[in-house]
Amino acid sequence: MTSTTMTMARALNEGLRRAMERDKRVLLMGEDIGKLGGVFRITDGLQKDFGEDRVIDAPLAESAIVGTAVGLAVRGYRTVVEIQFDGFVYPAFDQIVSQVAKLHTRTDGVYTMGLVIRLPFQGGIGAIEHHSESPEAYFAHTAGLRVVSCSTPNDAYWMIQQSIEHDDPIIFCEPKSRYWEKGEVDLDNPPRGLFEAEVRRAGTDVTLIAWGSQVKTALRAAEAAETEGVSAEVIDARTLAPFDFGPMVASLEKTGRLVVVQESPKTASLGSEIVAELSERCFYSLRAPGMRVSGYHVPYPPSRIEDAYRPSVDRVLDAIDRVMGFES
Amino acid sequence: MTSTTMTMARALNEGLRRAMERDKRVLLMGEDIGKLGGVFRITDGLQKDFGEDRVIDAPLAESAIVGTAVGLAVRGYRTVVEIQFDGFVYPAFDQIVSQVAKLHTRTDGVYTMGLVIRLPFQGGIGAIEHHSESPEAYFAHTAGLRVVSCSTPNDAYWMIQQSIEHDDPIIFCEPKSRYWEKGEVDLDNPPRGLFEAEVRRAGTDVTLIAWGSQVKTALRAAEAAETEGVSAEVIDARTLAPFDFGPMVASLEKTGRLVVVQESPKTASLGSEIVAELSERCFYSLRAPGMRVSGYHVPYPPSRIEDAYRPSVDRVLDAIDRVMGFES
Amino acid sequence: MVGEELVQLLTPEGERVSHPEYESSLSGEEILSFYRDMVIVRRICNEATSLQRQGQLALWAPVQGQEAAQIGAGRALAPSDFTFPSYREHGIAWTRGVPPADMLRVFRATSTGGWDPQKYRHNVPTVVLGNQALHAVGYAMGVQRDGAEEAVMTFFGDGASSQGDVLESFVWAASFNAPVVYILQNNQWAISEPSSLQAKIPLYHRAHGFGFPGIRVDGNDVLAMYEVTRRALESARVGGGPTLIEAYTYRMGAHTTSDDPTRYRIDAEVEMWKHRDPVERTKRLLTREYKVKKAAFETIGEEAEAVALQLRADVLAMDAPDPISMFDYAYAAEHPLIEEGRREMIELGISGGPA
Amino acid sequence: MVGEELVQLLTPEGERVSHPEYESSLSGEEILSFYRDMVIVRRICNEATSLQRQGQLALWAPVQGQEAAQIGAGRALAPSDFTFPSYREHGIAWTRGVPPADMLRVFRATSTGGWDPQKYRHNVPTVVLGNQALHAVGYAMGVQRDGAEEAVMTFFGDGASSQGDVLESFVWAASFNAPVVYILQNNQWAISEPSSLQAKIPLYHRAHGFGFPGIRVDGNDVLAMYEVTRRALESARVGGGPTLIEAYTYRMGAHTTSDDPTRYRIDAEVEMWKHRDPVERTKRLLTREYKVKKAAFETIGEEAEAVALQLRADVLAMDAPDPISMFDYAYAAEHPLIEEGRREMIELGISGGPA
Ligand SMILES: Cc1ncc(C[n+]2csc(CCOP(=O)(O)OP(=O)(O)O)c2C)c(N)n1
Ligand SMILES: Cc1ncc(C[n+]2csc(CCOP(=O)(O)OP(=O)(O)O)c2C)c(N)n1
Ligand SMILES: [Mg+2]
Ligand SMILES: [Mg+2]
Repeated sequence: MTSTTMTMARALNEGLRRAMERDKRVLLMGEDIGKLGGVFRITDGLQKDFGEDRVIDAPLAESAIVGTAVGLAVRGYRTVVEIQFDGFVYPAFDQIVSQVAKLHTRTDGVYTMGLVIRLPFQGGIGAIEHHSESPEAYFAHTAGLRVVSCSTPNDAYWMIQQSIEHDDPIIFCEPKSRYWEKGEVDLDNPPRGLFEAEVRRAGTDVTLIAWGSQVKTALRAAEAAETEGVSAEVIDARTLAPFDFGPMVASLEKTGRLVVVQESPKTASLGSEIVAELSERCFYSLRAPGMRVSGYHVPYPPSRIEDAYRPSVDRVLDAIDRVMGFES
Repeated sequence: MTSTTMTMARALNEGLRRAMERDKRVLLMGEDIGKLGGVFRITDGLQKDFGEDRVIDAPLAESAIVGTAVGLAVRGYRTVVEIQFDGFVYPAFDQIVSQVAKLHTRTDGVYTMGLVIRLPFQGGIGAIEHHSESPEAYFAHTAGLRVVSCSTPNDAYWMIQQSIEHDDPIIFCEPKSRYWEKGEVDLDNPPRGLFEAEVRRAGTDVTLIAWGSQVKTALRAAEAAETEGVSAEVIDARTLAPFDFGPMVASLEKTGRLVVVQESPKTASLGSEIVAELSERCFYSLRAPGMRVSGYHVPYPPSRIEDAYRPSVDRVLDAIDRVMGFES
Repeated sequence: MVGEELVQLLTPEGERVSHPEYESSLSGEEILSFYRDMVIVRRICNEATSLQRQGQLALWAPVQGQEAAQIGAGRALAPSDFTFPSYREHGIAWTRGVPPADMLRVFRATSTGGWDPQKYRHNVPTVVLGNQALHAVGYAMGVQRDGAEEAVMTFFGDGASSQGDVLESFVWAASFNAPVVYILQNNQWAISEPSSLQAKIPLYHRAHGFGFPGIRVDGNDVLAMYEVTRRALESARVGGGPTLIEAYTYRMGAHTTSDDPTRYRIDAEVEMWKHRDPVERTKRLLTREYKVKKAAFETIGEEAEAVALQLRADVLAMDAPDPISMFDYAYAAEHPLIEEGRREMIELGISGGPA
Repeated sequence: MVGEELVQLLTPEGERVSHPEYESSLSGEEILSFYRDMVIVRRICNEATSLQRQGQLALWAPVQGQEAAQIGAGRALAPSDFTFPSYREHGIAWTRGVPPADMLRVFRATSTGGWDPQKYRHNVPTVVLGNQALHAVGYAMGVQRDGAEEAVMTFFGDGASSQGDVLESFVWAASFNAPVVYILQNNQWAISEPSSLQAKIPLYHRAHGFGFPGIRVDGNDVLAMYEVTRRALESARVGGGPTLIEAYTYRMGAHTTSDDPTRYRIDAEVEMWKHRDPVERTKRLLTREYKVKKAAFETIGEEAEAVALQLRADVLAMDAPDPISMFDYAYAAEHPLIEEGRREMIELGISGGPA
């Protein structure tokens, strides 16, 4: 096994490179992804190596970026689109919902929308407005799409390749605040399938479910809880649509207590989905209602106070306390 | 009390007329809303009576319709926007999410986004694609917006007026399949506040929650259940964001069983929200997990088979059976 | 209407006129075959309208009046070209070989597509105004990458010309010099809105502002439509970049069968346009210049009847699909919610199971 | 760069040139006051850059190089006009009276707005490219309905010119003859993308395709910017409709302090543009033609220093808001989730409660 340490940004870059080497019909398209390598440098060096025809600097129009990727898909290309920041995906929302999600159905399967929309998402980098959003629920709610998120360099490396190979359109959510954190990457074998959740930490008293940057928050909360005698299991959802409920159910059958940690607002969120679905699947196991630790129901605040908006270890611990204390 | 019978379409028309008479800064804008009176004739005659300056036929561009309404709001106008069909709101999604929902915050409250976006929604009229969608969850998930839906002519008449008077931006969902059904309208007194749910049918065994066109489905299911000895309470949510959980909690404390009926897909839907929130608020009252009867997780199908996609009385009854049988 | 800025080769009276840049390259036989296409498309349209009135279709979007715009443009296509229509391109579909019954599947509400777009190199209809313009540019970028000598054609109306997607596609087509030919059918109306609401100057000018040619053509003149389109396609195929062709035409019928045009337009306007009818003027030319006989026209009329008859039979035989088919192509790969939906539908007895 | 199509009244060398349509109406005193504005804005910009380097700002978007474009346009505004900026309009904000410290609130990440837009008749920044263009048209439609003689100005870059919202706004401005003046600052770059990616022909041509005037102005020439803008505003106020002004200029600095322009552009280009500096050329004119003395320039320099000093002090005094303030203006009316959030924040001890 060849294994090496790299940042998530680098892992994504290497994963894209491998996918492009493997399949000539893989293209990259987005704003500033050429010479600049993207504002996060995820595509660094790829235009130099694969040419301007395969790594396309796009005029500044997100609807056009996604819309032309649809046309390229009809022609048989697989385009990996980079949306510069989460908050700039909305001009493309119509193309995503009305075309990307539906053209496979509309053509009775003649066209596959094998396109990947990369979305640096979530907050935590001290950015200005529109650069810290968590729009995953919009896409998960949309039939015809799939949504995944990586939380480690190894997952980033493999999941981007698996997404590109997959025939359904995928919204690929990258936790931008974790781009520069390092981790081991196994260059030979994928850790698991693209649509599988992973237990990141075993525990017996409470199940924490998170994705993207919040996996780390959940893990730190679990460590803190340990010191208070509470054993928390942490599940990295990885696939957000569809969810891989199997490991979640297995965990809840053991712990009976559920806390979901997410950055988006709570209403009609993925957290709502998990709580609703697991309250059905684990009705008899649940010893307390599932709790959601979420962003507040306000526009993302100025980043000087974003730490109070985003789930913190304290807020997760508070939710753990609440589910632990529920039966008393 | 002056009361009269009219269709929901007519009630909306009269409500708009009253709002325009009362406040000269109320404008209407949308595609074909002038001479044609809108494809559903909701604005019939209003351009003739209020002039082209107040009832504005818009060039065909939804982002522009909403974006200019934002500018008009900055200037102090209150614009009621008509989106021709649910499936055509997505080109305006960016303006709605990035501007309509946030400009009040961004200006520290200097500008109120007193605009109402009317959205004929849900299916059931045998239409072609994009004319039958239920996008309410996208908007409910968005902090800064409010979402309401009417299910009777009386509510339509009053809720549209209340929405126009309200200072926050409101997505006003109109169940297009009910436009032509008649009902009593009290021209003097509003039935209740805009942000209040209403119990449409009292019952003791199970609580059905629905909105828009599905209120009728729920009521019919309740009647059918009655014949099988099950007493169902039906709550018309009316306000979808924020939800008025009070009456829902009160009902569940009585029935202990919950079925939500909605047309949108299930994942990260309003149904998920209701089930998640009520499973928290009513943990000890719930005798069965909350169930969601939803549209399937597929693009809205050709309308010849839409009845199999939309919640039917049968599907609601099946869910009632499941929650009733849960403890056995 | 006729002016320097409008390319016309055939007057409403069926007389040829010369144009400094374009002349007709068509033989009498070819013109007759164009005429035939127009007659058949009109007949298909009328049959569809009556099928709708009889409750056999949920809706119909008539193409009457726009036959020359579509047959002229469609006949200029090479088989390897690719087309991205909106919802009213029945004439284009016909030139691409789409079976008439397939054109009606969307309107019978038994499908959201209707035909195999790869087989006919003609995408299924796009209903959200303007979306298709970007698909065409993207596809054209693929053509460029494949080094193929192919052109891409896309269609939108005077109303849709205001949509951001159409306008962004102009930016992209210009920027990438994409082999795209835009056919803007300015049929004067977007449901109840006159084209003057979308633009204060002729729409073909838009292209100039983005740096590529825009041309206004008499859209009721099949000779002019053909020549202008042919040249634009040829240019596109060899790296000449995009062209916008504004087909100046008229929607003779209602927007759709749900529409009531008497609410917003006057009879006199419709009457005026009747005199510019695309089918009639072609017939006049054929009669006078090519001495085509009544019998030949009658043969075509009979052919059209046969098409209509077959269409009716095909449509009546078109059943609602099994509801469970809604799960077939939602995803290309396995999906738990699809399994769940199928299971529920079978349990509820709504379907007997997948075919 | 200079050509028939570019309106220029002052050369990079500080010499006047005549133009067939425009001539400068400014007195020496006025030009000196424009110069003063440019110097102060540049000083503010430099101070902000160093504040960012010192960790006092999260980000800064330098305006250096674009001072003439903004001061020329901004000084042409009447107090009753209204402006919708993007994120780099610090010069415009200055002409509207926005306190420099307020301009930096967004960049210190203590606010998403920064000032009272109604007080200064200058909206807070719009970060999503192009959104503001539609707001301007909507506001202008309100001006029309009020029967007011006011104009609306909005700003976007060469990159943003590709966005659907900007292009749709052109449709609307033309259709409603809205009193809008568009200032397109073509500073040659959209982050790393050259303006040639957004358009193959000069950007001001776009307007012509929509049916209203588009003019390219030397954006580093404050005299030309002022005259062209003034005339466009006057026309808009009296029903003359929209105008697109392309200010041909250059972003001398990085896109933002997060950007590294050495990755995508060569020094020689920056050097070339240094010779076209807007501040220097105005100074040359003032020196030669109006005999403005060194002392006067020094006074302005001192004034700029004072502004910078005050700015620094104000910024350093700018604390992070109490987190609970995030609930203050999410909604205008009561909202249960806001109450819930406030309660939770207080319970968790994150905030002591609303101010
Ligand atoms: C984005 C969007 N908005 C609204 C509609 C509803 N709609 C369908 S056709 C139409 C008018 C289109 O007019 P035009 O583009 O001129 O084409 P025509 O129907 O005249 O062929 C409208 C408003 C739609 N399909 N898509
Ligand atoms: C819709 C949207 N997409 C992407 C971005 C990210 N972004 C911010 S500035 C910028 C470049 C803008 O260039 P230009 O319009 O030329 O303005 P300039 O920065 O040169 O003043 C980009 C891509 C954004 N703010 N909004
Ligand atoms: Mg039209
Ligand atoms: Mg720029």
